Amino acid sequence: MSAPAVRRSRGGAVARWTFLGLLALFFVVPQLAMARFAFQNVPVVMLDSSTVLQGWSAHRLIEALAEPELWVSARTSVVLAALAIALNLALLMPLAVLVEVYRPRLRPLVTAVTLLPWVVPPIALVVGVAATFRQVAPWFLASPLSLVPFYALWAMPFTYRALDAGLRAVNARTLVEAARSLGASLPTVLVRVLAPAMSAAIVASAGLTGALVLGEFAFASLLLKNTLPTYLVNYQRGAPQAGMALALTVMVFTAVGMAGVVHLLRRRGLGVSTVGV
Amino acid sequence: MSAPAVRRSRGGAVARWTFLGLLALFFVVPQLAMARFAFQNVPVVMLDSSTVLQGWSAHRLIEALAEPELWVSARTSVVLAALAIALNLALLMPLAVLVEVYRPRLRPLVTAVTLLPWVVPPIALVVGVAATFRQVAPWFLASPLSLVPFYALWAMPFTYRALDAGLRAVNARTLVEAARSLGASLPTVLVRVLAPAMSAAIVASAGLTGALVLGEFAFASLLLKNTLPTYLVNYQRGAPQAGMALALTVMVFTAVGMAGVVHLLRRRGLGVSTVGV
Amino acid sequence: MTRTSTNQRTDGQHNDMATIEMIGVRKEFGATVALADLHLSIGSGELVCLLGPSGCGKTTALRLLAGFETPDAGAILVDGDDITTVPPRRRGFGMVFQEYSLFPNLTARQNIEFGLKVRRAGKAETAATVERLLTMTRLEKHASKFPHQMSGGQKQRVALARAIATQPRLLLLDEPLSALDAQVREHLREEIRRLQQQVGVTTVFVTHDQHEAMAVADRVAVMRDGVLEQIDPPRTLYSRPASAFVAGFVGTVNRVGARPEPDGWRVLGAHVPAVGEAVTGTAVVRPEQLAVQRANGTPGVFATVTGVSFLGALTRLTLDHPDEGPLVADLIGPEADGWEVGDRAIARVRADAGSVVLQ
Amino acid sequence: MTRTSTNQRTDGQHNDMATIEMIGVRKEFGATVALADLHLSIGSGELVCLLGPSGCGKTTALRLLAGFETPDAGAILVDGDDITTVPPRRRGFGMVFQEYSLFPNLTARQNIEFGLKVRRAGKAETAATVERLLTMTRLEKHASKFPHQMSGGQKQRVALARAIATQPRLLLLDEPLSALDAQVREHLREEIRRLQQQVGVTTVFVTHDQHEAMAVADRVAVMRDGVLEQIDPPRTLYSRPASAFVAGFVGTVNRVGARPEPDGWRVLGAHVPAVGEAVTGTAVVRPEQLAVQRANGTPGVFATVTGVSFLGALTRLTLDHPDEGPLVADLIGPEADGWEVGDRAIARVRADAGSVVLQ
Repeated sequence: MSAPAVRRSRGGAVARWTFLGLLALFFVVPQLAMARFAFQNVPVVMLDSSTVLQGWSAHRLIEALAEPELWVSARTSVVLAALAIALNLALLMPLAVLVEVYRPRLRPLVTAVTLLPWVVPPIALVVGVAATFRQVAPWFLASPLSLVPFYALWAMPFTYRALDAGLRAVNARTLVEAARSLGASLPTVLVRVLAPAMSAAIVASAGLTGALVLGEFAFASLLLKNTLPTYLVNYQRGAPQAGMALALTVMVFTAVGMAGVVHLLRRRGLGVSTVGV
Repeated sequence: MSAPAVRRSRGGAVARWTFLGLLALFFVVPQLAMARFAFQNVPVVMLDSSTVLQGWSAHRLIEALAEPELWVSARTSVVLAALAIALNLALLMPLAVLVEVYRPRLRPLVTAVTLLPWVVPPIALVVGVAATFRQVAPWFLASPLSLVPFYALWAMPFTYRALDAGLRAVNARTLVEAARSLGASLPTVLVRVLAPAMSAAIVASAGLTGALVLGEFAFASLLLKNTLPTYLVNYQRGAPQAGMALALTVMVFTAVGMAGVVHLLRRRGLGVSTVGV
Repeated sequence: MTRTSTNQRTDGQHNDMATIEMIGVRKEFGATVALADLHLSIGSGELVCLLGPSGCGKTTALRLLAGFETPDAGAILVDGDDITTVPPRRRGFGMVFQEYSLFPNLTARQNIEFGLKVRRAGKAETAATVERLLTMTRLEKHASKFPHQMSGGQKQRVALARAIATQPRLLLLDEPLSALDAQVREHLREEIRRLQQQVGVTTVFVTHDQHEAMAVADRVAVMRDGVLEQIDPPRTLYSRPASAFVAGFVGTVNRVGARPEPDGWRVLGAHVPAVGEAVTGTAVVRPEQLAVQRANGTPGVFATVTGVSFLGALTRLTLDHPDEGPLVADLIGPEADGWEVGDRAIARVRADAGSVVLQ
Repeated sequence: MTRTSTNQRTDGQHNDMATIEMIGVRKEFGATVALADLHLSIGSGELVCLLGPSGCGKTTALRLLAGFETPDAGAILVDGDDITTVPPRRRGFGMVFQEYSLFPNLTARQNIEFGLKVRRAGKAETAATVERLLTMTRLEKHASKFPHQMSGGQKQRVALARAIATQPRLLLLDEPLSALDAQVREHLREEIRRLQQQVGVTTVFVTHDQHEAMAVADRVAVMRDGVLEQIDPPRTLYSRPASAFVAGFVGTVNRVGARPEPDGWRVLGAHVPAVGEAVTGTAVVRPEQLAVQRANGTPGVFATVTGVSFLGALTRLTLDHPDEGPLVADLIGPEADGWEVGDRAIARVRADAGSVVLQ
């Protein structure tokens, strides 16, 4: 019996990898351009292929990090993110459990409603609410914390979807029924069964809410609050290259942070990719 | 055999409906407040419970609709939305099919990468790219159409997820293999099998991309383009109540349009709720 | 068509276990009547299978027993106490689900302990119970594994141990074997039966698989469109089905013409005793009640062999009979050898076949 | 352990159909060897089942045949032509999948037409073929229904019709019945077998259900861990399994001690002829090869009945034997009546049991 060498058809594979390569370029080229602009100590007009390796330096970043206002606005953003996460989980975790386990018929309605903050132009919301409150209850808008409800609402479509996908991935309805038939009360079910089973989804939704808040500009700008993104925009006006260095750094930090969390969860067998994120 | 009347336990149900009711208030009250502010011909300080039914009028809306600039910026936004949808579908539909059908192992990677536009602060992207191009290739930012790649990138996480969920919901891999074993070429598979089977997901993802673009403020504002949202913000500064009326109208139109599309698809047996949207 | 049977096992072996009664239970979901008017009574220590095609109401009946649904009318009694509105966690029933329902963050041992810990059982007692159950379900080696490290069959064994750990008054099994491979399925159904008899717990087992139901149940309740068609021990159900639906559902049947004769009936050219009422002049003949002989030049009416299936102990012939249409016969031992598609054969009801069922 | 059999059906009935050969086929996924070195040859018009537990490589073998995967080594020949690298759409094979794979936007008729339209078959020819297939699969009444309006069994019948509409040289069935209810499953497997014989198409049928495989196949290929353990007709597989794994997988077996005697072996107190090599001094005895009698005061070694399962035509006793451990016996007819758990019994190999298999 002869076992002839296998001739694989390579044409399809080449086409596929080419496509993927082009897509990757679409992502990488702008990032590289930005990195060169920010970190190369070369006049902008000379940034071409011949100068790719010249004059890389972090001095602009160090300058930017020395600004005390940066840290004030960063602190505001972090507090806002934490509060938005807490508010969202407190509201949406019970809602998702309720819909998934007890009232599956409400699912299409709730899914549609939680999508609204992205479907209705968010700008209309800010404009409207800001204008109303400025007239009716100006004290409400005085604190930067007034951004929290907006952020919670804005992140809701994602948070809800991540939680909902998590519940379905762990087969929450059956888990809850199993726990109830074993004599567990509702708090026991939530704390000892659902929360640990869904930790990946909870972390993922919290992480995404945080990332969204840390990058949000429109609300903060319109309501005249100093957050990290508004600071970045202002700072960049005066120092384009240092601002860019700062922006890139924030970007890399957020991405690395998210990747780290995902990796930790994977190692504990809690795949985040299964929760629809 | 006696069949005693059933005594249902109502306590749990009451608690659940109360919770849902409170959530509904959280959504409805701000909207109502905005509607009153915009459409009641009553001084703002008198907008309390005693004046709920007084002086409703659409005259501010009619005024606002008479502005020619509104229609110019609206047209820009619609064009941008259409182009962003086209670009996104052209890039992501093949990518989603490729990953789902041919390279399922790439799924986690692609899922993570397509999420980046939301995880990295989008503001960093705008700031960075804008600054770079302003120096390197100023012609690129001259046209409002320069917003299209940003919008495509920004809407990508959602578009990709909707397409991916649609592919999984219709069991795309099996459909493609069935079609191939029946002798269909790749174009036939895409056009005659996948596209019709996934029409719900495609429409949903296009609709959401459109809605996002029609409501986007930060990019347009930072790149100094006149789109519907930037027009709304400017107009509202001079005429808060008319601006609010306009904003609410846009909101209602977008929501009704989306609901209509979803409803049409449902009637054709193509449930959008199954595509994870 | 509903027949309720109130015969309960009286062997006195399981007096500490519960008797269950469902009285006139009705449940609707929107416009769908899931259960019309169910009367069911289950003796203490008995294993009753609810058997039927999808949508027959068997799972609804189980969920009503578990307390996950509330009936629209009727009552559910345990040892005479009305538990119709008692919430699931206070019923003290054990349940095993079709989907894997182990808590993913707990090991096999921790899963089994869960119910005991929730009830604040003593530490020593808990440990002893868990060890005993691990041994009974042959899971000793897997006690420290997490669900994602176990096979489907192992997971369902843990789920079973978890369900009986709290010494439930009633054990509810909702298609516990449906997600498993055929080989594992057959093995585990024997194990469930053995465990159930060992523990002596009253059990309701929902399945769509007639073989499964017949193999494990003391009595099988055949359901259809929300109505109980018949509840009887497997043997009775098989030999004296109450309706054509039951006859067809609990096994393969041949429907052939029957003519009255003195002291019996003429069916396929043989004189046979019969049970049931001859409403349609049709007899229901089981495949194993047919004898098939080669038509070696014999005169008579011949059937043609259209298929030969090897079923292990049995060989199944499908035949095409000029008068009666398609027939199925199960042959055993030497009788079964050498048949080929296209052979001509004489099919008769066996002399020792016993009664056939008339309709 | 691999045995390849090259005996092909020589009844000459299906000369227009294809013979298939897989020669030294190997396939790895990352570090996993899905198929080690598969040699398999399938005669024209034959129906071969690939049988084995999950992960045994049977689905990989099917997907290699279909062209959805490319082997790492080896070749696949159809009628002697090497098609190893031919893409699926040019192979001209029909395939039915485990998941419902109908095109959701097309009716049953349009689904069946799909392959013909893609191949630009003539209008009249297409219409005639589709009508014939709708009749053959008894789908006339459902021709205009969309997939979401059909039951699982109907969907798989449409999928089957669609797969054979283009007159494929080879029909590939990937667990086509796994998603269906038990009742439908048994019915449809007969229908598949009937259709396959009617059309005469060479067929490879993948399943994890030994009953299914034994009932429909001309030959069954038992696979394990990427290796073909045995390929033989069901009857041979059952009576002469090549390994303990095969014996256990294609049916229930008892493993009991065997002592050599002149002209045979002593197994469970009876003298029996035997096949196989006695490596371990163990005989493999099928449940139906055991006779069980009541121990009414007879002296001797008694087994205790630990379970009675009603399997329709057969009744299965599980016994606990003091020397041999647990035993399973299948009884038929009057022998099967009246057993209760706890009865004492004598278990012997039947006089007419034929050979037992030694290991």
